[in-house]
Order: sequence, then C-alpha cells, then structure tokens
Amino acid sequence: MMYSSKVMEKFRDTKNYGKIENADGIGKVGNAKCGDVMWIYLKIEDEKIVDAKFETFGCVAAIATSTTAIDMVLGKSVEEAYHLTNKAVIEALDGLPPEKIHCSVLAEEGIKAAIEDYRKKLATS
Amino acid sequence: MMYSSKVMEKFRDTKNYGKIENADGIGKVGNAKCGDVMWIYLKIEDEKIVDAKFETFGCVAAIATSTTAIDMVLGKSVEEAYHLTNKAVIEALDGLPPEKIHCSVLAEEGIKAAIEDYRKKLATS
Amino acid sequence: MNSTKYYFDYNATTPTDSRVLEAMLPFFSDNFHNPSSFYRQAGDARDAIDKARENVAKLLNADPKEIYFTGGGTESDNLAIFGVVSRYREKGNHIITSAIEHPAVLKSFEFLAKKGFETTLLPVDKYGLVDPSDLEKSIKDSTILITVMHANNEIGTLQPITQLAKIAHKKGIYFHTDAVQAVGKIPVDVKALDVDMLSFSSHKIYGPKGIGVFYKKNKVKIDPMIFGGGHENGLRAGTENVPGIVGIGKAAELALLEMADEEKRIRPLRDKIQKGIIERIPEILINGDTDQKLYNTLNVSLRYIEGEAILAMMDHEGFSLSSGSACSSKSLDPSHVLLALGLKHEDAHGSLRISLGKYNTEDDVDHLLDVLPGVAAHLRRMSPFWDKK
Amino acid sequence: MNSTKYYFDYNATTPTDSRVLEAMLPFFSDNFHNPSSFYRQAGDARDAIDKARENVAKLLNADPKEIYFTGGGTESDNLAIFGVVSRYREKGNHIITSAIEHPAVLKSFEFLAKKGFETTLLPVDKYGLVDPSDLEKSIKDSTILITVMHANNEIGTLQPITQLAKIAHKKGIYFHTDAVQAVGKIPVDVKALDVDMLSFSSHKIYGPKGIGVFYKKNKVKIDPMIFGGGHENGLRAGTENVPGIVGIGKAAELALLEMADEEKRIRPLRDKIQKGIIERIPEILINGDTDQKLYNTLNVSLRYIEGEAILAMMDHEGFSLSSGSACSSKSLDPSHVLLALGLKHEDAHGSLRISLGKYNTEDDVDHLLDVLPGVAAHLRRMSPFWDKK
Ligand SMILES: Cc1ncc(COP(=O)(O)O)c(C=O)c1O
Ligand SMILES: Cc1ncc(COP(=O)(O)O)c(C=O)c1O
Repeated sequence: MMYSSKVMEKFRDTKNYGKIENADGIGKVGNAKCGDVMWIYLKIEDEKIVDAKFETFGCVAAIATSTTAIDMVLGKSVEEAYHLTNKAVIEALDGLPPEKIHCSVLAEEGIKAAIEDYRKKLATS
Repeated sequence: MMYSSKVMEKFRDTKNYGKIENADGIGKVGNAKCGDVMWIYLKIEDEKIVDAKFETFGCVAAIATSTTAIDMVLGKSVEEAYHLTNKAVIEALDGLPPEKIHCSVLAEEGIKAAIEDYRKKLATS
Repeated sequence: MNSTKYYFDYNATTPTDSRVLEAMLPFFSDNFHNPSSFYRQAGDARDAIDKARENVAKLLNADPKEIYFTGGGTESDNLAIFGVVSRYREKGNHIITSAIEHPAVLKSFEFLAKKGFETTLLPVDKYGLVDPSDLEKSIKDSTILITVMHANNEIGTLQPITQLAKIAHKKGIYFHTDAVQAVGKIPVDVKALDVDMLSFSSHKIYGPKGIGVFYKKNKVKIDPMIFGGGHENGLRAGTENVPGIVGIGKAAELALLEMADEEKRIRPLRDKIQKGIIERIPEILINGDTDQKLYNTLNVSLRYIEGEAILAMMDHEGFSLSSGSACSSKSLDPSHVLLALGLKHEDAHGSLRISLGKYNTEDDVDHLLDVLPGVAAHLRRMSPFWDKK
Repeated sequence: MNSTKYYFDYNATTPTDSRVLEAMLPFFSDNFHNPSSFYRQAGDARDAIDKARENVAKLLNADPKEIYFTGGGTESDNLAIFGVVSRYREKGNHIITSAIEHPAVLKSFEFLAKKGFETTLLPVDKYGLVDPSDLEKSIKDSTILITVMHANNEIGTLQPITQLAKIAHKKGIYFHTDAVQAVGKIPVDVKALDVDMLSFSSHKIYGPKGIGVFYKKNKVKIDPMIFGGGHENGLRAGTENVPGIVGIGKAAELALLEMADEEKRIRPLRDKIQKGIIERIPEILINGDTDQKLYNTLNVSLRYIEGEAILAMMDHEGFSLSSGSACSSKSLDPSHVLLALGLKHEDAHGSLRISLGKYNTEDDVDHLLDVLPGVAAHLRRMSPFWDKK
C-alpha cells in the first residue's frame, strides 16, 4: 500500500464523521466527477470551533485528510483554523503519495469554505 | 543438436578420409569462403570404383555427406556412381537440417566432378 | 497461495500453479543452456520450447508454427499494432479499436495518433458490447488494422469476435484480438474465431509473469518490433526465456485439461456473490453484460461511495479486490470502461471488480458476503450523497 | 549445473545462481500479487522491485530512478535505438554504430536503413577496436544517436567508451552502450563512462532469462517502445515480471560482491588455456585485442578446419563451446565480427570461442587442453588445406 500507517489509521477512525444539525458554517468542496467531495460542518461559539464533523465521498486520502483537518481545528479559534494549511495536514499524516496531495488541498479548502460560510451568515444576520 | 544420430555417427567415422596417391579421378568442389570445400579421390578399375577417399574442410554435414557419398559409390560402376543424387545421400543420413541441404549437393557434385576428371583423363591419355 | 486470505483479483494476476513452477525449475540452473547453442544440452532446451509451443497451439487450436513467445500480453498487443502499422503504413493510416480496450491497446493508439495515424475508437452499448454495424461503418479505404478485445478485463463482457473478424476480412483488413482475459478461462479457437492475430499473457492463466504469446496466421506478414538474433522465427529476437516458455506451455496444458471443470465450479460462486450483493446491499449497479460475460467476473458499483475506500476497508478485512483495472489503480480518473458504458462519474468511481479463480472456495464467497455489506454501509454513512434515514 | 561436464560458453548464457533462484521462488506462487494492485500484499511485490532496482543501480553506480526493467538485453538495445529515432526523427536521420555489434543492434540498424535512415557502421582495427577519430569524422549535423558496445561477445574486445561518449556529447548527441557482456564481469560505472543509455541482460550474469535492464539518464528523453499501463515510469509497459526482477536484482548484488574475486580466479585460467593452445596446436590465430579484452574470453582460429566440426567433436567429448555467437550458430556465414577484424573467410570459419565463468575449475581447463589438440589434429587430417607431413 502506498499510504502511511497514520493515513490508514485516520481513514478507519470514525469519530469525526457525521452531520451537525444547525451548523454555524458548512463548507462543501470538491466534485463528484473527480471522485472527491468533502462537506465540513462547524459549530462555533465565541469565535471558537466547539464541534466539527465531515461527510466525504472519496478515496482513502480524502477521508483521512477530512478527519485530520477536523482534529486540527477542533477547539481552535476561527481565525487560527482559517490558516490551517494542507501542508500541516500532510505532515500530521506522515506524508501522502504525490498523486493524492490534492486531497489535502480539498481539506484546507473545506475548512476555509465552512468558515467563510459562517462569516457570511454572521454578516447577514 | 539439430543433426540426426546417423549424421553424427558418419561425421565421426574416419574410415573414408584421406588422399589416394595417383587417383584416377579427383573432384574438387566448394569454396572456402562459404565454409565448405570437398575433395573426392577415386581409384577406378574396369569402370568400377575400387577405392575412394575424401578430404573436406567444412561443417558436420559436409563431412558426414562426404563419407556417406564415398560409402555409396564404393564398388559401384562409374556410370551408377555418376547418378548418385544428393537426395539419396540425405536419405542415407536420415535427413539434414534445411540450411545444410547444400552440403549434400556438394557431395553429389564432388563425385560427379571426380568422375568427369577421370573421363577427361581417359579421353586425353 | 497463503499470504492473501481472500484473493478475488484473478483478472489482475494469478499465482503460478505449483505444477507449472515444478516444470520450470530444471531450466534455471541445470538445463540452463542457450537454445541457440550447438551442443547436445542446448537440444533439451530446444525440445522443451517445442513442446511448450505445441501445448499453446493446442489450447488455441493453432499450428505450432503460428505461436510466438513474447515478454507478455502488453508486448503481444503492441507487436500486433506496431507490426502492422510499420509494414503497411504506405497502404493506409487508419486503425480501429474499441473504447474499452486495455491500455496496452489504447495507449498504443494514442501514440500513433500523435504520430499522424487516424484512429477510431468504436463505442460500446451499456453492456459493453461493440455493435458490428458500427465497425462496418467505420471502415475506410485507408484502414489497415482492426483490433477488438475478446473479453474485457474490468467487466468481463465478451465481444462477438467471429462476426467482427468476418467484417474485417470482407474488406481485406487484418483483425487482431487481445484475448488476455479470455484464454485459459473459456475455449478460444483461432480457427473458429478466424482472427489473424491474437495475444495472451502467461500470468493470467497460472503461469509465470514476464512471458506472453502472440499468435499470427502464417500468411499474415508483419514487421518485428524487437530485432536481433533471429529468434522466434525472426519475429521476436532475444535469448529465449526458457523457464518462462516452459511455464506458459505447462499452464496452457493444464488450462486445456481443467478449464471446463473450473467453469462449472466458479460460475455458481460468482452467481452467488452477485445474488448476495443484490439482496444485501441497496442501490448498486451490476456493470457489464448479464449474458455475454466471463463466468468469473463481477463488476458492481456501490453508489455514493468511492472505490479506493472500499478496497482499503476490504483489504483490512483480508480481501484482495480491485476497482477498475490493476494497472490504472494509481490514476485518479474513473475507469474509461465504465464511462464508455455510460455510467455517471460518481458511479464509475464507486466500482468494485470481483474476479474469481482456481483457489476460491465457497467459504471465501460466504465470508465476502458477510463483510462487504457492512463495509458499504460504513462508507455510506460517511458520504454526503447517502440519504441517511 | 551438472548436465554439462565442461561448460565453456558463459558468454552465451549462464546458469541461474542457486542463491538467485532461491530469492525468486517466493514470488511465483506465494507473493504473486500484481505490484500495481492496491492491497497490502501487492506492497511486498513493490518493495521487492524497489530493492532490485537499488541493487542494479548500485552495480552501475546509477540512481535507482534511472533503472528500467525490460524483457532482455535485446529489448533494451532496441529500446535505446527505436526510442531515440522515434522521438528525434525530425531532428535528423543519421545513426552510428560499430561493425562488430551484436545483431540486436545491427539488425535494428538494417531495418532502419530500409525505413530511410542513414546508418554508419564504424570499422574496427585488427584487434576489434573502434578508432575515436573515425567516430569524430563520421558525425554529421543529422546524427541523433551513437551506440557502441562495451565488450564484444565473440572476441571480448573492450571499447574506449568514455572517450567515444565524450565525442558524442561534444556534439550534443546521445550515446548508448550495449554492455551485455561487460556488466557483471568488469566494473561498469555509468557516471565514469558518462553514457546516456546502457543495456544489459540478466542471463549473462547468473540471473534468469527473460529479463533485462535499460539504464537512462534522467534528463534523456526517449519514446517508449511498448505502451500500456504506465509501468516502469511509463517507459516500458506490461505487468512486472516480479520473480525475474527479483532475480536480476539478486544477481546484480552478488556480481558486485564477487566480481573482483572472480576476475582473479578466472583470468589465470583463461591465460592458461591461451598459453596451452599456443604451445600445443600449430597454426592458430588468437583473435581480438591482447590487452583491452574481457578476462574470461578467448577466441582462437584453428586454421584449415571449420568451427562447427570442432564444436561437434568437442561436444562429443563433453565440452560446450561456441563458434562465433550462439545466436548465429544456425547461420552459414562466418562471424561478421571476425571478418571486420580482417580475417580471411577460411580463418573466420575456423574460429572457436572459449568463455569462462563461475563454475570452471583448473581441472576443466586441463582437460580442455588435453582434448582440443587431438580434435584439431583429427579434423586437420581430414582437411584438404592441411599440409600433412
Ligand atoms: C485485457 C488485457 N490486455 C492486456 C493486458 C496486459 O497483459 P500484461 O500485463 O501481462 O502485459 C491485460 C492485463 O494486464 C489485460 O487484462
Ligand atoms: C553483446 C550482446 N548484446 C546483446 C545481447 C542480447 O541479449 P539477450 O539475448 O539477453 O536479449 C547479447 C547476448 O545474446 C550480447 O552478447
């Protein structure tokens, strides 16, 4: 297998997946045509991420990066979370095969999209 | 090996090779460039071949067909020997590989050349 | 055959049958001589090659003189294509194949397209079948080669080769078939099919890797692709892979003897899997033809989830499976075969290929049916597309 | 290694070393998985390939990324030639090689000549050496490839590769060397030689048949010759011959370890044969260079007699030898190599190649020297050219 054991462990870790009803921010990124779709749900209180979940249609790397990104933003401030990089996600997973780097980009984008959704809602509420 | 066991047996059979001093007919055929030269010596008494020898520079098939041709003409009349065919030589050897058929042609030609030499000598003596 | 507990990927490759390996062993270190050498011992290697050629010829109902050994199925496919275009380029520059061929054919076509050849990829219907009338219509005066695979590696669909070859011959065009997935599984008779050229690969029929067969009718003339010491009647140079040739010969001999019984044993196992999946997993698609299909192959799309994730979960449970073809597993694109059938990208991404073989048991099948539904459910719970109720 | 009593034909092929076969065995039936597959077990096959690639790279002082596995030495030679001409045809149509190359190169050149390429065959001197100034003079603006063999298979002559490659590079032309007979016998360092491409074959270095290596500098771009599933970094498609690759890897590892000692052991044996033949057989010619020559090879013309007849007599005595190269043993023409040295046809016909290897002993050598003079005398007595006194 081309994946690190960290990736496989995260892939099988189920604690972060699911939906959050009435989430404060939802990020929907990816494209089913390309084989990867990631939805990120954030629950935010006082500009702090108090809960986060994902739903992902995609490969091992897509699922592992989703759950890892959630781990990395949980408990963080929105501002901090917005600066999560795909590089940090890759490092937390002990690396990814070159052809799977785009999955980590998707995770970064998913978090950012959810935060932007949250900020937009704030601005219009 | 691509040769029949008959060919190999004849190839190693030494009884027919050598020179005949004062032969009645000598046939020299072949070409060293092509890798096969055959000299046939005939001793002829009363139009009958009473002794025959060969000297051959050449491959296994060239040597085996030389000695076989000698066997086949020894004791025969000159007329009979003149009609020895390469086909008969091949048959006596249980066949030859296709790329070696030309050696049997050489044996036929060698016998013919020796007989022609004998006839020429007769005519001019 | 013990390091994989549940191997269901026989279309990717097969273990070398122990009887095949046994036949090969003397030719590595003892009877190692170069078959082209003069001395006695080389004759044993030559005899072994002759015998292998006869066994392969028997399997295909061919003349041994029509059998050439190559380095594999891919090389054989390439030899057919490049051998024809190299020789007949002056006659025409149009070549035809189907949209669902193996990359060994499709990538060769792509390369030739870049080199100025005109290429036609025939479409297939939703079962993966080429329509003979499509072939008929696509033929031009400049067509010099038609190559259509016998059995598809991903979905198992069997093409109407006899019919297609007849159309080619009516126009005087050479017809080749990639029979890598057909040979050894079903009877393949080159005379009945009336193909001009045919390719197959040893490691798909319980022979060793690195050896293949190229069949060519004697009257068909093509250029070689690999030049050198005149081996394989001048069509494929290089010191003969004697153990490999002995191996594919033995594998062919065994296939001929055992194929019919294997079909009787494997078909019901495959059907049981199909039935079980249909019963136990909702929202699935069975891909490929229901009837004109290899008896060992099942391709199913588990909608709303992605293939690699399924493979990884199943691997964890001890199952070796594939999604699409093995050799494109590194690629991110969904299977070109499934897209050609008209599947949506999402469904093509979620495909699973289950291919059975010699060593699968009823137990393997039951265990697969126990495990797969749970894996599908697990991944679907994670999917944004799955409607959780 | 027991069916031949006295094997002196190591340049034709070698027995697979038992340690090599042992390394290969697990990859036939147990660890048989397709390296391109997803599941865990396929990773073992991938790891084994990686390790083999590293061992081969070490033997050549190359980067593992520069090593590609092929189906043999012939295929590698062809890949270098056709890969370059396919890609750079627009740039030029002139290619250069030497007159004494293996048919894997010469026949490729002949084919390309028929396809409109301009080919130059550099002459050699009476020792078999290419003169670098001849190469320099033959280069044109249209030259796109120069390929000169490292060690000749018939006479063992070693070419000045570093010098020739430098000339090529001064003009920006790719340089390939057929190192089939050099690798595993003498140190071959691609960095020191500075060649762009290099070929060798497993079965000449105690590895299995049917597998070869193609080395290519990373910055050198050529077209593939066999297209398909993207294996070998896209340069050579086809399911990997895992046991074969493991075999050549192990053979490379052993060669690196043992080559220097083998040279120390074999060179004196070869020299003893040469000395013994000179002493015991009149009217002979030692062919090839005396100095720039493989330490295991001796090529001698026994004047006035023909090579095949010598082989047959020696075979009867239990000796495996060759006359010219193994793969042209069916041909009736005398060796093109010996003719290129300037030998007369008769002398070229009477050549004998003695090539030593791992399993030759001093006893073998003594026995050869006991038998050969008698065989020569026997055949000479039969020869019309021999002056019997
Ligand atoms: C239909 C088909 N054609 C060609 C090939 C190529 O065969 P190989 O990988 O043995 O070269 C395969 C298998 O990989 C195949 O399934
Ligand atoms: C110098 C040389 N080049 C190329 C080859 C071809 O190698 P193979 O027969 O393994 O394809 C050989 C041996 O046959 C050789 O001696």
